[in-house]
Amino acid sequence: MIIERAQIITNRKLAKDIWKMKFDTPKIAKDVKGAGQFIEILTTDHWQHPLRRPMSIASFGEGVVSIIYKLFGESTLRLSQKRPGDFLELLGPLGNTFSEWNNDSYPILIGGGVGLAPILNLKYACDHHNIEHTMIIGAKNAEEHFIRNEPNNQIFLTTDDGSIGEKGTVMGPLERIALSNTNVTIYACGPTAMLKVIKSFALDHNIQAQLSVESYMGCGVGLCQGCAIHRKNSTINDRSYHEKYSLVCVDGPVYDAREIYFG
Amino acid sequence: MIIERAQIITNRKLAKDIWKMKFDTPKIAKDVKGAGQFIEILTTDHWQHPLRRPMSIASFGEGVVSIIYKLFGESTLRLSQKRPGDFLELLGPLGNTFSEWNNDSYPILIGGGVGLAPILNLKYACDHHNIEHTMIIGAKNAEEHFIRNEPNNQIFLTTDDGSIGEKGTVMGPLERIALSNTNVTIYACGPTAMLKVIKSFALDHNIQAQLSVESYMGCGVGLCQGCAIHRKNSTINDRSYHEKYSLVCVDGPVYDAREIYFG
Amino acid sequence: MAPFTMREKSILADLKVTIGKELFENPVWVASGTFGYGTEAPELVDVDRLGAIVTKSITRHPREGNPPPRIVETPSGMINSIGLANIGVEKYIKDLLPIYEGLSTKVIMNIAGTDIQEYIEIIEMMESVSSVLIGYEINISCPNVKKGGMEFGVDCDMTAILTEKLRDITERLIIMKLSPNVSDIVSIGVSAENAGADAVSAINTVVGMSINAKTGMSDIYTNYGGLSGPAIKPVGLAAVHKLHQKLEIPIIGIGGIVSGEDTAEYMLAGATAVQVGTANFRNPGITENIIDSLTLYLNESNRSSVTELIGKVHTYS
Amino acid sequence: MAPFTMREKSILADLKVTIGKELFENPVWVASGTFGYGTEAPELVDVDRLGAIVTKSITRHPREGNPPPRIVETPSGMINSIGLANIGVEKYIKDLLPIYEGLSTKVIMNIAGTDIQEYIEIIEMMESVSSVLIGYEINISCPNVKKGGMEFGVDCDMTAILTEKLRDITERLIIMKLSPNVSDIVSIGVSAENAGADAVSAINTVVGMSINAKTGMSDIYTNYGGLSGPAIKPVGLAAVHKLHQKLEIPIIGIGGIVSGEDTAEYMLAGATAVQVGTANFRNPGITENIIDSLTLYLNESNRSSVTELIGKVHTYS
Ligand SMILES: Cc1cc2nc3c(=O)[nH]c(=O)nc-3n(C[C@H](O)[C@H](O)[C@H](O)COP(=O)(O)OP(=O)(O)OC[C@H]3O[C@@H](n4cnc5c(N)ncnc54)[C@H](O)[C@@H]3O)c2cc1C
Ligand SMILES: Cc1cc2nc3c(=O)[nH]c(=O)nc-3n(C[C@H](O)[C@H](O)[C@H](O)COP(=O)(O)OP(=O)(O)OC[C@H]3O[C@@H](n4cnc5c(N)ncnc54)[C@H](O)[C@@H]3O)c2cc1C
Ligand SMILES: Cc1cc2nc3c(=O)[nH]c(=O)nc-3n(C[C@H](O)[C@H](O)[C@H](O)COP(=O)(O)O)c2cc1C
Ligand SMILES: Cc1cc2nc3c(=O)[nH]c(=O)nc-3n(C[C@H](O)[C@H](O)[C@H](O)COP(=O)(O)O)c2cc1C
Ligand code: FES
Ligand code: FES
Repeated sequence: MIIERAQIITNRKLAKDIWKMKFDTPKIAKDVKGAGQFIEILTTDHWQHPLRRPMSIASFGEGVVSIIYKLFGESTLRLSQKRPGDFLELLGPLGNTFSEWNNDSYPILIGGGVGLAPILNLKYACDHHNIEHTMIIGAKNAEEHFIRNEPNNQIFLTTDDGSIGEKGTVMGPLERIALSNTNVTIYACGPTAMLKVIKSFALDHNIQAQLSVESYMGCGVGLCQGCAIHRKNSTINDRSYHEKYSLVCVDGPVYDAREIYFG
Repeated sequence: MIIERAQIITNRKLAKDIWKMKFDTPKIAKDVKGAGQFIEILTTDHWQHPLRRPMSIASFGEGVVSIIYKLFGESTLRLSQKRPGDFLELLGPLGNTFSEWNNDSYPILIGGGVGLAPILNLKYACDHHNIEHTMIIGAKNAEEHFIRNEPNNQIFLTTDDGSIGEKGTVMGPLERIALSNTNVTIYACGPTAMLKVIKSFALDHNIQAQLSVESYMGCGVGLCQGCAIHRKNSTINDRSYHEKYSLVCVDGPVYDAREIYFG
Repeated sequence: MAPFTMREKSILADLKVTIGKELFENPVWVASGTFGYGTEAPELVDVDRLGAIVTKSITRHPREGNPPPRIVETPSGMINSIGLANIGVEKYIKDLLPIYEGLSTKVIMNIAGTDIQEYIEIIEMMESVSSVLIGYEINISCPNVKKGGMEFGVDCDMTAILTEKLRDITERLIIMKLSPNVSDIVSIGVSAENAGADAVSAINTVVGMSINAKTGMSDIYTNYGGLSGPAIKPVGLAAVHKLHQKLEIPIIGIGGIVSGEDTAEYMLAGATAVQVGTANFRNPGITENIIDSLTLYLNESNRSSVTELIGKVHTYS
Repeated sequence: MAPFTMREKSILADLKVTIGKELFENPVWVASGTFGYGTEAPELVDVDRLGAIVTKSITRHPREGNPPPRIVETPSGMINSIGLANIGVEKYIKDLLPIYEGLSTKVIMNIAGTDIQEYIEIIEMMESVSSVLIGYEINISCPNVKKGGMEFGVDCDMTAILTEKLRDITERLIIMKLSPNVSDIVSIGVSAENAGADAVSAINTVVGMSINAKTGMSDIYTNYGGLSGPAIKPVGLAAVHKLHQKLEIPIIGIGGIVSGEDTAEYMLAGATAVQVGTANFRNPGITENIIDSLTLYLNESNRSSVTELIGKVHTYS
């Protein structure tokens, strides 16, 4: 991990309130280990907002890293006002990665909302390694989607209102596809409510699932103990130093579904 | 007084750390009563810096107002980063004005540092009314001056290091000119140290002097009582409600030299 | 300064709140010392839209206040040490009461004394003249005067005695204004309640200091002053929430409020009304924006009355 | 992370400061709980450049800490309620002391207990093993645990007794860490001094709360947490300046420090050293920048030693 002053290459709107920003950040790009990792962005040089903002890496390549972010509050609004050529200070890459798939398993990638950022990253890896897979992306409505619904290419969109793709949540396609394939592994990132249902489904059907979770972060590097989440079935971890809680920034953000306790 | 969202027409550097910004601000411009008044600028839309920044009006005309500002801290730095077309919220016009000269008096206008802003404003008024006058502007060195030294036109520059105009303070030209004219009135704005010497000089020689002073301001409109300065020889003022202290934002910033107590 | 126009008045949420026997049009007031005597900025704010005006602390005799410098900006806040500069009670009666007769908003007089006798004397003087004042806010918590003020604010017994004596001589609202600079604000609030206060307001400013590294100078003449503004919002929220757990009487929340959302947060924590201080310096009409955005917030969250917020924060534990 | 290179080392101002019998290379330390155990971010900061590391509060037995959510950002600050999550003293001795042997920077262990006996026990355990620790910072002021902590911090007598007992069993530095959430921080500092403390550190966090208006939820599981960051700098400066008027022993200034100028301000107010907390979360290497900018500040203001700053603020009164 490193702090790098990165130049913005592009910054554009993809869908309603959803933006993509690409950075020229050679050192961090070189360090990225895989999908699931994130960076911490300093969105301002004054101290009104003392903390950085964590954002998943949505793709990375030779010298570049990109994020996909949703306008939420002041800091993400400020991100959207940046122009190509501006600089931002990044800290990263941070956190763990989705673990590699076995060659004989069938990955189902699930993204909800901006949780699709690390999922897209994982999809690029699948494509790159020619691994057959399915991707399911959920959102409220068509306005929030920027990916094409291509059931033939195993890309399924869902919307709460049916305005694009299937009406309903990601669970519709997930259940269908997971139960009609063998040796499935689920990789998911999205709102807690979604992860909770996926977890139940996976445990009920004894399906492997890796979930990327969110947590309010103070430092991103294990200093503040602020990002703790409940965790079960785990042993004392060297970095979190605790049994009951796990620090998402160092032990996560990706956890085995069986380890996470959603309360 | 009014709060107006004003568009920046120009914003450019005049000299070392000294900038000029011109606003399209019809309502405030219409209200300006004369040289000496100031505006309060909201330099940011977040609350890291809760307070506006007071700036003297350096010139005003049909629908426009300009300021001349020195880079001091964060807020003035941020002003310098604004581009034409950007908007800033202004509150003004505030405070009193230099009072009108008698037709038979000879004005000597003195500006030190960015204290020259209201003085320039006064000079425009003199020029406009064809009133003969002298202007003396002091600074540390040539780099900080952006006005031409034109002794023939009664514009005298001074510098501490003699790099342009006369070496020394404004007191050199002032003493010479004040004492060789009759019925002089001094109008001055600048650092407290300068105003203090001018005050002594004026009192010693029984010369009328109007001094524009600075004070840390909270509100600019008489609500906070923060901008108080010592004052003597005054009666209880209706706005300040006090004998010993005067609120610069409502009773000032221009005071008769005899009223001010520099401690 | 036009009133809220986004929807028809009739379908807007009800902003009325009650404290003691008084009904307020809305819970957004201006805080003592941050809005002068309410007459300073008529061009910038329509005072009749405010829930109430709390006027600057008045002492028995006029006070010049502390020498300058009196204020300085700090991160997301400011420090002040005005030192209770004010015109004194006689002039308040003579010059200001007549003006307040002409307002339709409610006026509360904030009072500061150096000993119990002085508070009593001021209220007796006020009670002996007719006026539209609806109540008194008792400043027992100003950090900027050497004598008086603070002594009461940190002591339960003194708070109780003072409240009791004032209760005896007025039927108007008595609001005790509490200091955050104490080990236990709740027990002081409890003393005020037991002694008959109609409400408490919290918080006054937090003791702070500012130094200019460049000049090596203290930024404030008296060195210590009162910290206010968004920086102290968490301190005020904690005080209000704690007080709400123990008190029956209404709490008026103060500290760092700059928006309708901030107001909602204070009310969720347990406040029945709020006072806006430092934010007035940035924009003397900000309370009008706050009222509008609070209304919008209530409508968007499907609440028909602002009172539905009071104390309704959801907690984990 | 390169050391200061703007001028020759030889002409740079001397940053050394002394506390008790210990000489520190510079006055810039990291604050307890904001730098983990000092081993977390080796890529981002050269810990050997720090004046000292104060490690996270250690309790007699490991503690899991409070349930999430534990932190939230506030205007120019943050609230935390970690609840003293820590590995306990045995694991500290076993896992961490060996690592500290390898550092050239000084290490101070911060200790928290639920009663006097627990503090004593921890220090006895530490004294019974050999280590490079130079001292103990005694946390009597954590606002985030129900039992213990705060009770001492608000009480002079308890502070005196605790300090005295600990003084009896160690010759290492004893630094009592003071709470700002009290009516009178100075008298507690005086108690610590009289009972034999080598220094006091001030301040710990200020009690605060945060509520999300959108969800109506408290942002912190325990509701109340500790406010830190630039927002509280004025509170820390006031505490340090007040303590400096009364105490002979050194004061370690804490609260909202993010720059060399902030450090200078605290030292002008009376601090002999400072601790940097929240700012580490933004940049774990920020203390290196602070050391560099402090050096620059001293050179530009023609001071040859950082000790020339201590208590030298110019005041009006
Ligand atoms: C590991 C991780 C990866 C993430 N990846 C993405 C991503 O790829 N795209 C994306 O749009 N968002 C992502 N987020 C969420 C993102 O960090 C928040 O949306 C962002 O911080 C909001 O900042 P704001 O100032 O705009 O909103 P604010 O108004 O400050 O806050 C709105 C909400 O954002 C969240 N938030 C604020 N500050 C933090 C913080 N320091 N740490 C965590 N959450 C915070 C809180 O839930 C808060 O209620 C991720 C979060 C984590 C922990
Ligand atoms: C009536 C009046 C007229 C002024 N006219 C001009 C002008 O024409 N051109 C010009 O360059 N400057 C003028 N000033 C000074 C100007 O307001 C400050 O330089 C500016 O506020 C600095 O802000 P900053 O954030 O850049 O600096 P900071 O780093 O915030 O502060 C640097 C210094 O600026 C001063 N300052 C900061 N905030 C305030 C405040 N709210 N009120 C008053 N002073 C403050 C203080 O002395 C402070 O020490 C005027 C001040 C007053 C009172
Ligand atoms: C400049 C200034 C003057 C104040 N004067 C008084 C006063 O006279 N009496 C009083 O009770 N409180 C006074 N206060 C405290 C405020 O009423 C309020 O309690 C405090 O500022 C916190 O609110 P805020 O954060 O919204 O400013 C003053 C505050 C400021 C900033
Ligand atoms: C996340 C966090 C954890 C903390 N943990 C401790 C602790 O374990 N022991 C302690 O004495 N102080 C602890 N503190 C308080 C800090 O050491 C420091 O006193 C406080 O944060 C003020 O400094 P700052 O404004 O620079 O952060 C903690 C502070 C934070 C923000
Ligand atoms: S974010 Fe600080 S420990 Fe994880
Ligand atoms: S600046 Fe507030 S009264 Fe003058």
